[in-house]
Amino acid sequence: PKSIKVATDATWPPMEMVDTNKQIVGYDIDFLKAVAKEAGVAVVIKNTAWDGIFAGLDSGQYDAIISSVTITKERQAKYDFTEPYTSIGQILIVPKTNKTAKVIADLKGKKVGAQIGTTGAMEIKKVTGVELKTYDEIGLAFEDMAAGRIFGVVCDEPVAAHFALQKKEYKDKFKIVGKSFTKEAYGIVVKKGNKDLVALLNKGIKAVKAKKLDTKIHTKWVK
Amino acid sequence: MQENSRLMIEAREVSKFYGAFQALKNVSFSVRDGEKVVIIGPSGSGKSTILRSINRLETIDRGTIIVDGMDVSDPKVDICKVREEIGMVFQSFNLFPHKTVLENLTLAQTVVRKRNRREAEQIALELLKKVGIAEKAAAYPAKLSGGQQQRVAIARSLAMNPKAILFDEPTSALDPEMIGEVLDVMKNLAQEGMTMVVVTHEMGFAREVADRVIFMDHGQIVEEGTPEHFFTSPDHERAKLFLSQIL
Amino acid sequence: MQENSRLMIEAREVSKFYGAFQALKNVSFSVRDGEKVVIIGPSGSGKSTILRSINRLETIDRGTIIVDGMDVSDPKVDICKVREEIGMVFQSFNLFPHKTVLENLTLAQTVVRKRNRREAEQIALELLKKVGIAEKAAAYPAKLSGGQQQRVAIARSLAMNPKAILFDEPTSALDPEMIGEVLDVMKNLAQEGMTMVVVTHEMGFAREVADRVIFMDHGQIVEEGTPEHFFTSPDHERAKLFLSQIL
Amino acid sequence: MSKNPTSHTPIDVGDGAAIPNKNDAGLFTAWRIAFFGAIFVSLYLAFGKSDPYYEIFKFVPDGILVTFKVTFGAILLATCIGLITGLGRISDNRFINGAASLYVEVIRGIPLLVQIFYIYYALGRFVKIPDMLSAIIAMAVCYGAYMGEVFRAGIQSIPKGQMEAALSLGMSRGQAMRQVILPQAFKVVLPPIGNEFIALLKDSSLVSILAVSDLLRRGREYASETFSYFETYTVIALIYLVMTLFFSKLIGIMEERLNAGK
Amino acid sequence: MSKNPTSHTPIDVGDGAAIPNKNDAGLFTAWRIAFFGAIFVSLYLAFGKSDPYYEIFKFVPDGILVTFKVTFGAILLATCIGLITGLGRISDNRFINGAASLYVEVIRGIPLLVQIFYIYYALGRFVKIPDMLSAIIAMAVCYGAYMGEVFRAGIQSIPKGQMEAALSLGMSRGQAMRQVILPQAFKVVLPPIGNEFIALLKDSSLVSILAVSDLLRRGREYASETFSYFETYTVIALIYLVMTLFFSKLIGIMEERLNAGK
Ligand SMILES: Nc1ncnc2c1ncn2[C@@H]1O[C@H](COP(=O)(O)OP(=O)(O)OP(=O)(O)O)[C@@H](O)[C@H]1O
Ligand SMILES: Nc1ncnc2c1ncn2[C@@H]1O[C@H](COP(=O)(O)OP(=O)(O)OP(=O)(O)O)[C@@H](O)[C@H]1O
Ligand SMILES: [Mg+2]
Ligand SMILES: [Mg+2]
Repeated sequence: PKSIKVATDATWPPMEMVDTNKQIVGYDIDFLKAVAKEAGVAVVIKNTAWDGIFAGLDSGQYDAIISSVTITKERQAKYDFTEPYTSIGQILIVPKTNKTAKVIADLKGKKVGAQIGTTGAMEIKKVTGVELKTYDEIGLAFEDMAAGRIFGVVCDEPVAAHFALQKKEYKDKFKIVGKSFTKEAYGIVVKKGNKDLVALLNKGIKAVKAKKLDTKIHTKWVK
Repeated sequence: MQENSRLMIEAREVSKFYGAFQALKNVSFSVRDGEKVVIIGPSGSGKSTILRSINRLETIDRGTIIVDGMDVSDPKVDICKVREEIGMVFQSFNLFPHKTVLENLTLAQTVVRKRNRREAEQIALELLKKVGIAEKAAAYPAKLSGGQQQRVAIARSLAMNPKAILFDEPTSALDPEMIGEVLDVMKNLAQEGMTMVVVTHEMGFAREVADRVIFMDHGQIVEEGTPEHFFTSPDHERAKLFLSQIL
Repeated sequence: MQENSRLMIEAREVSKFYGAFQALKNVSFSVRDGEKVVIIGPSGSGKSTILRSINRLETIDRGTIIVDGMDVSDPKVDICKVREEIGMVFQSFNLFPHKTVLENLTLAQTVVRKRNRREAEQIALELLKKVGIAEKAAAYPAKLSGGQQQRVAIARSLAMNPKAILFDEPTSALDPEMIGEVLDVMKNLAQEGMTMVVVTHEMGFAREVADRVIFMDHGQIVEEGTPEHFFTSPDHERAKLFLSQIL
Repeated sequence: MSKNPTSHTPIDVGDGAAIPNKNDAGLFTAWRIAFFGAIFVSLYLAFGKSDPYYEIFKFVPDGILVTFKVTFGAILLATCIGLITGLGRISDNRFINGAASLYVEVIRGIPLLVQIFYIYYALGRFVKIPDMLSAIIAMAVCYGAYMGEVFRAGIQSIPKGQMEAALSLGMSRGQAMRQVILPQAFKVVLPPIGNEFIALLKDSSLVSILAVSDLLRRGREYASETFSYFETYTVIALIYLVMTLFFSKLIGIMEERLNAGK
Repeated sequence: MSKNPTSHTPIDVGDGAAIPNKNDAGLFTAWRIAFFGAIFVSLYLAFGKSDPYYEIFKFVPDGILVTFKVTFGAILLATCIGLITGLGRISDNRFINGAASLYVEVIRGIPLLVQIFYIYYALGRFVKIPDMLSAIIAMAVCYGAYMGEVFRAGIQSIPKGQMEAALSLGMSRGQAMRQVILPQAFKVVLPPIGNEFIALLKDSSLVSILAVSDLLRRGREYASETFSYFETYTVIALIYLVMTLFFSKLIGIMEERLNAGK
């Protein structure tokens, strides 16, 4: 293919977001562009709500998804992934007033939020006694925690760092506790059986890694 | 006898405007305790307006109206007190359709006069007997004929023991065969000495019952006098014309 | 003369039901070319129903109706063809309110008869002159009096050059002072030899214009005959009773 | 979807009641086909095709409960707000009247989705109340404006003579309102409130953006993990359909009873 | 929010038109306060408090354009669907009538949000069409049902005698419909279509859950990056308010012109 359409949910800073010029930017975007360049294809990026992002792939509205998608068994059963392109982990954020909580299990009997359909949400669900609340956007979970309706948020480590450290209001109120407690790898998602595209993208990823472009991108976006 | 009794209603130089249109022009008249006054006049002459001004269903723009010693035109006067003392009967009956006949009669007694239910119901039943429809006490107004409804409406007024009752064309919405039964009730009331101000086109009633007839036209009182004088030899051309049309 | 002319409308044993209610009971009659037939009868007797069955505004349940050789009761017959030939004038005029008087007359001419606009307008203007309202050609129906509207409706029918016209109480919705102008137009039409079936309560018109009077009651034709005979010595009791009430 | 023009059109043409009219044979048959069809399809999917439909039907029921809670809570609160607003809209007091009118006009000018979101999070800034209650309040504030117009129209539909008769018996305006006008107005507004209820039941799906685990949210959660979007949305749509059709019928029957009882 | 009960209540009480009635002084004043108030607040926020409001106002305008495109596109398409549905609903053909009624009943029984999502993605399975068009089609399919009822009511409001007069002049049913009934019905349905337009303008915010960058979506994008949810939603609400108030006024004026021209 000369050009591929790739969807992203640009509400996941700093991995993917819309800047003030309405450009979709972020770690994933830079990475994807590098991969495309190496693979020799053009990319068109489409901003799509996370909630329907897999449905859109099914219905063929785009060819691939790059949106901080963790490679999981469940997802692999339905979709094909490229090689992992970066690894991160889930991390817990709680209000500063909470002095004791270290892990999700410490919040038994309380509500903990995550974005719908993310690995963060799945991690919370695993802990019995903690009530999961899912949000369309991770930012809304933080808002709800600021309003005192939930007592913890679980999300990707870079996102947490971004939220907790960058917004003044949040910096005063929230804190990251502990270290990331999962080992996850992001991959680019394509429709099941689209072998050619996977191969093409993998070729690009390999080249990017070989040229160490990915570390450059990492230092640019992740503090 | 009424000449000596005290004033029940007194209107002095009353004017009323609807926008630029003057519905009442310096209207003055008075009604003594026990007197029966009939107001007649062509449509749009201001009969309803003056009647409704007496219990402030319409506010007046100039002049004063004193009812039983209370100044209706004074905003500081508690108008509810005035209305407790002055009953009103409407052309369209205005019974409360969601209440039975009995409840129609007891509602204001309990809410306004603060009577207890037993007492209110007793009074109500007596009055229903008086107007001849005791057997309909449990019925809803919709089940009643127009004449029956209007008799209930009169009984509802009486239940408040008013010192006077205002009637605004009480028989105009009735089928001809029902007019008589309502007029009979009104005549009985008159005999018992109730103070009454009646707007009506029933000239027979006016002749028989009225102590005084007031003839209005274009928002003014044109002529005022005994029924004998008014119906036989009215002083004004307009009154003559009106009588020739209506009789 | 009409005795020999050909049949324009022929109804044979026509029955019509509304649910369980039988509105027409074995009605048979015929109208020859050039004949004027007036249908009279009390309200609800089925006059409108039989008239509307002729151009299949109502479908019949039994029997046949033949119009100008076409079987109206046959679903395979193109009913539009029948309706082109048979005009209809309604009690409520039914002019098209969104079209001018002229457009009311030209619409069906261009759409159905496929005349070009010039031709249609010429015909329309002539007919408007004939019914006496040429000056209202550009007006909208709402601006016309009831009598004027009905005359436009007749002209609209005529514009299709019908072989017969059905009138369903054409003057019943009119103020008394306008009835005459419409009847005049109808009388002129009659004189020109138009085949007409008229449901009306205007007995004067029936007497003057009708070749034959049909009297209906309870969905049946009770009596049929010349106006002289019918109005002076009807054979049936019901007809006598009806005439005594209406005259 | 649309407010009906109640007074400024000569002929009153709306987009129809949510509650099918008994005399509308077409819609009536359609109701039956839709209702029993939806139930049949649901059963067929759940037990005939089992996977993943059976799973989905097992996953969402607590969402239905939340949807009910939100709907009933919001309609109750909205009715109260609506009553007050309706009284405000007919008040002679210029300030009260102005405030009520402004509330109606502003609320009706902003999409429900935006409002719900706004009220929910704005509320969170000032008072600590649980999420479900916040969602209910947000819905009720929005629907209160529409209910206000229902009450206004209902009260104004009671003949003027009723108020005059009550006043001339010596009742105060408040007494007359409570004893005479409102009891009659309530009967009049019952059908439109029924309509609002159905509309609210459907719009309650918007609270799913607030992370309230209603029916839609539950479905989205299921779908986002299993990626069976179509199957899930099919089930969600079916459940909503059965619910709204059921309630519209129920309300229709209740109305008939009420009218028959008169 | 609610469908008005058009025929099954003795007194027609709805939750009011989106287009304020000229004779309703309260709402009229409220319109003015709301409209100019919203504009004033917007200007104040943009130029008085500048940060971040100025940024937000700069960020969202292309979303407004998308909202317009979706709204206008959907109302046009919905009008066509509605016309066909309306004709179907009054058809004597049992099958056509049944299909139209079922469409109306099913669509009105499912929340818009669920439908939009469903239609949008279901559509994608079968045909490749751009997202904006898919969103427009999804909205139009939903609104088509409501519009269908508007057209049905509009057509049925034309006296029966009009059709009979046209038929008895020899016109076919189709000719009569086109030449006589529909031109009259269009005038009748214009105000309710205006109402639907306003409702659609607001409901178009629901497409923000799809990959369509409408006003609301733009706002959410901005907010999720800057975390300024409140400021952003305030701006979004203000813009919607100004838009709906503006259009409801415009439609009101157009209607008046139309009536005056008669
Ligand atoms: N609310 C109102 N607004 C404007 N004009 C009014 C109003 N009420 C009454 N009027 C006018 O005031 C005049 C007097 O009205 P009123 O009802 O007192 O007449 P009336 O003598 O009772 O007539 P009728 O015999 O028809 O009842 C009439 O010209 C009427 O049109
Ligand atoms: N659509 C209908 N459904 C049921 N019954 C009907 C219908 N149309 C007419 N009828 C009944 O059929 C009978 C004949 O009606 P039709 O209109 O022909 O009477 P008519 O002689 O024209 O009376 P009128 O002088 O009142 O116009 C009446 O009893 C009427 O009630
Ligand atoms: Mg009067
Ligand atoms: Mg008839």
